[in-house]
Amino acid sequence: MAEITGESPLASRTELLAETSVPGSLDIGEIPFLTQVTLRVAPEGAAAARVADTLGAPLPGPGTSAVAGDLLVLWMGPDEWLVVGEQGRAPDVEEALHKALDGEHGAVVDVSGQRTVVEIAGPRSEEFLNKGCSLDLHPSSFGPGRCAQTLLARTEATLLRRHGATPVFWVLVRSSFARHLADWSADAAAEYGEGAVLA
Amino acid sequence: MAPRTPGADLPEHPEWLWSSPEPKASYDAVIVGGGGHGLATAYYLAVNHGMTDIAVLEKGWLAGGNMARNTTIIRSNYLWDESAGLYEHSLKLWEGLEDELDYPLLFSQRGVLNLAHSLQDVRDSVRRVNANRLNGIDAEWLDPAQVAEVCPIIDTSEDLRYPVMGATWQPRAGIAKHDHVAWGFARALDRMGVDIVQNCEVTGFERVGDRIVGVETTRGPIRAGKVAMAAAGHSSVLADTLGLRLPVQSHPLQALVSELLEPVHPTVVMSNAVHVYVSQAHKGELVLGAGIDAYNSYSQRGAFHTIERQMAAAVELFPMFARAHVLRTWGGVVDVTPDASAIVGLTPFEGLYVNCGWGTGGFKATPGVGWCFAHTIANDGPHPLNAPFSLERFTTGALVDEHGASGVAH
Amino acid sequence: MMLIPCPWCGPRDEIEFHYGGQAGVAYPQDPQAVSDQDWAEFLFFRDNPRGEFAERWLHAAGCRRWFGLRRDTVTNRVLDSDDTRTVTQ
Amino acid sequence: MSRFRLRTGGRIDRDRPLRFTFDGREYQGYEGDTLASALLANGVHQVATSIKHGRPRGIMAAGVEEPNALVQIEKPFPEPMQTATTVRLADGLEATGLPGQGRLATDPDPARYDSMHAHCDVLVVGAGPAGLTAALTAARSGARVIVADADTEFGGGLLGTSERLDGAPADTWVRQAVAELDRYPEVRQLPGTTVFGHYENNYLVALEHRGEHAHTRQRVWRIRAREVVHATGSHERPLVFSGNDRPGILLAGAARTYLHRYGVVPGERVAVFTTDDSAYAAAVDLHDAGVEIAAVVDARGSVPPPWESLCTERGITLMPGSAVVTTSGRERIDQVRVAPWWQDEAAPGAEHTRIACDTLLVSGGWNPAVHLHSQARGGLCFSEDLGAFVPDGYPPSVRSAGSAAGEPTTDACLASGADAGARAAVACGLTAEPADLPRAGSVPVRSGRTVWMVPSPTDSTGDTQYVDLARDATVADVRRAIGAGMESVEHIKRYTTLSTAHDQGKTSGTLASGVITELLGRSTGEIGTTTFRAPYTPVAFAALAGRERGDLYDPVRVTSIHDWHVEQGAPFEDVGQWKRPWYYPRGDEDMEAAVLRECGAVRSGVGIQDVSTLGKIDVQGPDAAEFLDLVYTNKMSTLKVGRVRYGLMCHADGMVFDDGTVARVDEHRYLITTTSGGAAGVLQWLEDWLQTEWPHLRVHLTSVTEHWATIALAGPRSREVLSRVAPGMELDKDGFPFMSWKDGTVAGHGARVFRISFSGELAFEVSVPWWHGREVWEALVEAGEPLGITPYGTETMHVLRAEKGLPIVGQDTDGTVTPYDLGMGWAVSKKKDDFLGKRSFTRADTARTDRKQLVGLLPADPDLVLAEGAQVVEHPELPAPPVPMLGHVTSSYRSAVLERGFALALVEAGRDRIGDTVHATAGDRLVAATITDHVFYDKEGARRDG
Repeated sequence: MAEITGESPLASRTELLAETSVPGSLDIGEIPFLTQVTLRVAPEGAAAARVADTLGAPLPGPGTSAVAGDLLVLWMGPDEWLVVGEQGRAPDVEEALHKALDGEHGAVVDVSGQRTVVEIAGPRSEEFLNKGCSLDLHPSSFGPGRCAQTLLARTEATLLRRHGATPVFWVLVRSSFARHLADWSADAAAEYGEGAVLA
Repeated sequence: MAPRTPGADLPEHPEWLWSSPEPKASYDAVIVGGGGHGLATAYYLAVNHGMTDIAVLEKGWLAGGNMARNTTIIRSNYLWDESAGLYEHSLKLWEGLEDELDYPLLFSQRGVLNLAHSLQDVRDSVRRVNANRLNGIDAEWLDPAQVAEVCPIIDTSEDLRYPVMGATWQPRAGIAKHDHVAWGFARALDRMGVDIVQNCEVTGFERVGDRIVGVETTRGPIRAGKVAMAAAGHSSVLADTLGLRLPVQSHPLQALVSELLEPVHPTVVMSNAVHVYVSQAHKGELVLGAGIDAYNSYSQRGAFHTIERQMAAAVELFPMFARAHVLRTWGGVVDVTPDASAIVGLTPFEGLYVNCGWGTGGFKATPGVGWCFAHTIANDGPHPLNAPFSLERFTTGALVDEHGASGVAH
Repeated sequence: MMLIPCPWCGPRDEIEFHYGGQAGVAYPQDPQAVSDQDWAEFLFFRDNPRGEFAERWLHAAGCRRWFGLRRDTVTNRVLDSDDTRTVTQ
Repeated sequence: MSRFRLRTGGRIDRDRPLRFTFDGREYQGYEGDTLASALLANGVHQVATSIKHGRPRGIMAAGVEEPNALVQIEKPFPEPMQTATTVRLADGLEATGLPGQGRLATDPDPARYDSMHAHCDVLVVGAGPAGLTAALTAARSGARVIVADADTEFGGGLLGTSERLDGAPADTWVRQAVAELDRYPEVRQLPGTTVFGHYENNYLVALEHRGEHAHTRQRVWRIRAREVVHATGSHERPLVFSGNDRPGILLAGAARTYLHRYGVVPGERVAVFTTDDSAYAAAVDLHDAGVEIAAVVDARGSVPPPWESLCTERGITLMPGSAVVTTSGRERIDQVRVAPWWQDEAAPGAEHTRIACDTLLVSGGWNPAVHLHSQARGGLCFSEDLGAFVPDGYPPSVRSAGSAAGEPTTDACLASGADAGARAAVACGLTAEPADLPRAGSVPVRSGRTVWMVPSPTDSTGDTQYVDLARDATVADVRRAIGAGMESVEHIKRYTTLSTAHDQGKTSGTLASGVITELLGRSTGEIGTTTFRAPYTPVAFAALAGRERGDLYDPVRVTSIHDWHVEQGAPFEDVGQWKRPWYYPRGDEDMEAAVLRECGAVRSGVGIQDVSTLGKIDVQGPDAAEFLDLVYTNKMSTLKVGRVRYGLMCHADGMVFDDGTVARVDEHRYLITTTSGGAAGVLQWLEDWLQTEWPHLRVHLTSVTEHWATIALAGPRSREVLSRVAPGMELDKDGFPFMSWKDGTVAGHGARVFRISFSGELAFEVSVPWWHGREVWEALVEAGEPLGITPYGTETMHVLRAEKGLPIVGQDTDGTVTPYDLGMGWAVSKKKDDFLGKRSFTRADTARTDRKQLVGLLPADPDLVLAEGAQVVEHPELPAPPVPMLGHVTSSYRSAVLERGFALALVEAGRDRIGDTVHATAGDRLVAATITDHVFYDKEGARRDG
């Protein structure tokens, strides 16, 4: 697996996000360079079935994600998924998906640079996200594995609640907007920091 | 007893305004819509064309639609010759209207700044200033320092998200008090014997072939030699009863006022890019308008996020407004055309005339359009100033695209 | 802030959507064959009813799908939404 | 302690005294006080003078409905137009009374504001008796509940009375209720939070006051609730009589609140004037607190039995069948005159009893606080019983409870809250158990006498009968409006300015309807009220702006190379939300010098530009070629794999709206670019056509704008630079021809390289994944250093393309320009049956040959640079306006290579005028310029291959 060199969209905000995080309350950090491949295919068809075989998991339905081996598949639209993996996987994921489509109409596009992933974890994460996102993030309506494309801090973002004992969210944000999201996060989380000092 | 708060009160209205007669069975002309445009049209029909056997039919209370809901900005600094001609004619009428109607309209020529926030805004603004000047309209381009001189409370520093890169300045622009304008016209009409009929909704038209001979109303049928529509956001509903399609869409447009404040804002400021326009009215309240909401609606209310966004823009441009308070918000229904210019002229029906599609710009045009629309009705043909604003332009493609210069980019 | 029911993502705040106006205005089969008047109708003339309106919305910040719904333009109440979930082939 | 502050009682903390200043005088109050309660405790009634008549005015209410007691806060930070009754006392608070206009601070507000989205099954607005039982009932059913109350503590009216629940003081039950709510994890309590707007689909907005010293001073809650219970209480209505505006005249309920909540009595000798039962409790409570009650004047014919005995026991004089007809006093009331006034009599009798007092409590009945209900489009009707407007018809999933629904007693409020809470829970699909309610043992309430105004023997016009104290609007004003022909409550309100002040008519609205009714001789239901509009109480602009200030006002978009540009000191141009480097000044260069240098470098050497902001869309599918043929004016299906073509897009109206390049990646795949600002719009527009008009086309669109960082290398030496970092790539003009692309390795990274040019020079565009952007950029800069590689910004790019006559969509076009107008007929296919825009070209106006056309313009004075936006006219002398205009200058620069100023302009029949001299505006004068072809430099295209 090739290590990606270079600069992730939030490389310049690593320190800011670390300072913004409040141990035990809210943790914010970038997970850079993940492989992201857009898959377009008709959901009910032979091609989709072959893709499922290839991935080892059925393509998830609206608003949900699926774990497929070491890949994560997010529903993005009725005929659109985002396949997410460790860095450097794009070429083999692309190839496998192309092969599964087997000439049937669909699309496979490497979009690894299009977005970066921000992980937001901790008991405050729901409330923190709701400062800039209007979705109901309560576990009863947005439980582990749920994903949604929405607006966060006036930017388009894909939210995913990961499985775990404490709340963990992934926010996939367009690379050009990532710094804005980081700066917004620092501002929005500042009150928790003060709380920690007072406590 | 202490003296009253200076400036915080308005002059008294006169002892008599208008009566509320029962509608007659027939008139020479009927104006559908008792807003500013309907009243002004009736006024100039009477004054310029000697027609006084007229009724102005209003479905609710007089001037209770957009006339009661607008932010009262008056200016004529539009880009295209066609618009400049009409709005400048209107502004000239405004300049004599207080005397003519003998009513304190509180017309205050305090100038308007249209801010530019990007290099393209600057180009468009300079273009408009140059066009205005050649059209005989007072207009200047101001750099940020000059903007600060005219209106010191604007933040002209470079660290705004969208800094002020300059502004167009029309000194003769200003504001007036909307109710006073409507009531001034209404009182004059009452004196001339024109019937103002309220709570009288027009529900359809009476026609003989392609000729319109009257209207059906909630207070019975009324025959009329000529019928003129001045129904703003409700024009489509009326035209629909004739199968007449108008290229207008009705949208919510919101505005708000603050509490009364000591004078801080000497002029009118508009910003297309950040969607806010603001003046400080005579009693001291800040009056702000927002962008239009995207969807069609007749609900006379808009979405709250539009207001929140407008406040963010206002505080960004005017840091001192931070602790001014929103006292009241409201919404109107504006009728928007594809080219952000109005439709004033004839219809495919004989004896039926249409005036609509003013979007956010109707108030400032009140006397000007009244003048031209009256001419159109009296002569059965448009005045040269409103001839370009025909329905046909949508077929020929000769649009008057004022998206850049109209109050709001939509 | 209206709640717009996206047939795919469920009800979401109005700001996630782009409004598309009247539904069912078809691009003429052969535009070169229609009259200037009919072409103008296609370009610029749309229904503007007071009351029930069939209209188009795009879930711009979500699944990027266009869909139709019927809304009362007086109350802004959504009457029903297009659940055909047409998928682009 | 002053004689007006009781030694015990109230919910203030006597151990925490607070110093404050009012109108320059220092006073003391306590933690838990409002400014109003602290002023009353210090014997201060008059707060301000009135706006119009300049009359002294005092504190009248104890909450948001206060019409009089307006103050300007000076410290901690200036804030205008607060009501003393809602300002929480704080140490060091400085305030002054306001006669009507507030004052804004000149310093920036240091406080922070934000907003928060929240969702719940049941939102309960108000935490009085009804709100608490509603919240408890819903919470017990397992619902997610939010309960908000404007007050700092829950309890509502129960905090301001002597009421007992189940035999214990009411606040014991309140404490238990709050404690129980605390135990439910799905209940969120929001004290200090005013719900101020109710919008579609149960979207409600609320303002939380978090404290002057909190990190966030105020927070706007944006709440989406499945069900809403409005338990918003009611406002007591004053009475209209002559001299009803003097300081010392308070609402009876307010006096009770001051007593029980703050331990404050309003005066020493108190008269009461009422038309209903509730004021008796005030009289009894104040008496028991040691205040002398001069008399209770009741407009009804008899005193309700329970109150009669309670008053008689205490020796309180009762005056049924009477009314206060006038008052006297200078800065404060000192006397009332009472006259007999039986229910069926038009006017009070002539015999007056004079009663000395320093305080008059009034109660004209209670108006349910229907503001939010009405905002939600709930119906209203006038209840003759209550003499008030009450909810009549609820929108889906909205209900009112308690006194907001017109319930008269505490017991009824408790029950109606529990019922509303249960029904809300059931509507959410939950099961609600019947609630076990406490009992207040409320005495039955006898209906009031609806009195809109008390006719005055001395003031027949009504000049001193105030309907709206905040606006100084009197009965005389209403009479005048009606006399002027006004019949609608909206007109009368506007004529008199009734109910338009800071309080939006909370005390005066219904009263005004009543007075109008009486003067017009109609029924109140027929007259109606004016519309209730958000916000319920005023909200600071900054609170609504929230976090969206400064750079967070709108997202800033940056490229992967942004920091390099910053390090070089480049100023930036805003292009949509993007920040693009404008130019790179060296030393003390101004923009013109920098741009001339940058242009020169590209024309003679090599320049480098970050063009990552261009929109990029991957277009895939068997029908991709057919689709692109429909959306571009030119033909894309004939493009060969490996080649690139310039493309123009028009809307269906035939007007140019975007442009870019189209590269064919393989048989079924293209990569297209859009303008930087247009990317999102273009993708949306393409999806629109694809999904709704041509769903049969098998095409998928994917935005890859940020996947790629893109770097333009331009200039005769660009090939040389690229070759140094792409050694394996064939770059000569045959191996890598103009308008083609290839994949390869650049600076060690996989890259896609395009041979396209926006300057006319030999040029390459190198695309690499985002994270290699800066690295590859630096490698190219390093490789180009020996060749004098020069970074250039948007300004230089604009000059270079203008020299080549290439338009910028949005600058040289304005939505009214066709491809033909731009002289780009070559980019419009004649072979295609159809494409978007084609049909419009044959419309009468669009087909004119004398339309405005893009041409070149060379000022006669070569040193002159015309202003962009200058208008072009035919003659050197200006006639009187309106002056016919031929067109305008769209782009204008000084050219290094032409060594002169030059411009592009849209000019009427411009192409027919080539060679003509026209005149352009330059300030107040006109300058001559010659119309030329729009291509100024290298017309033959000789330079593109280097």
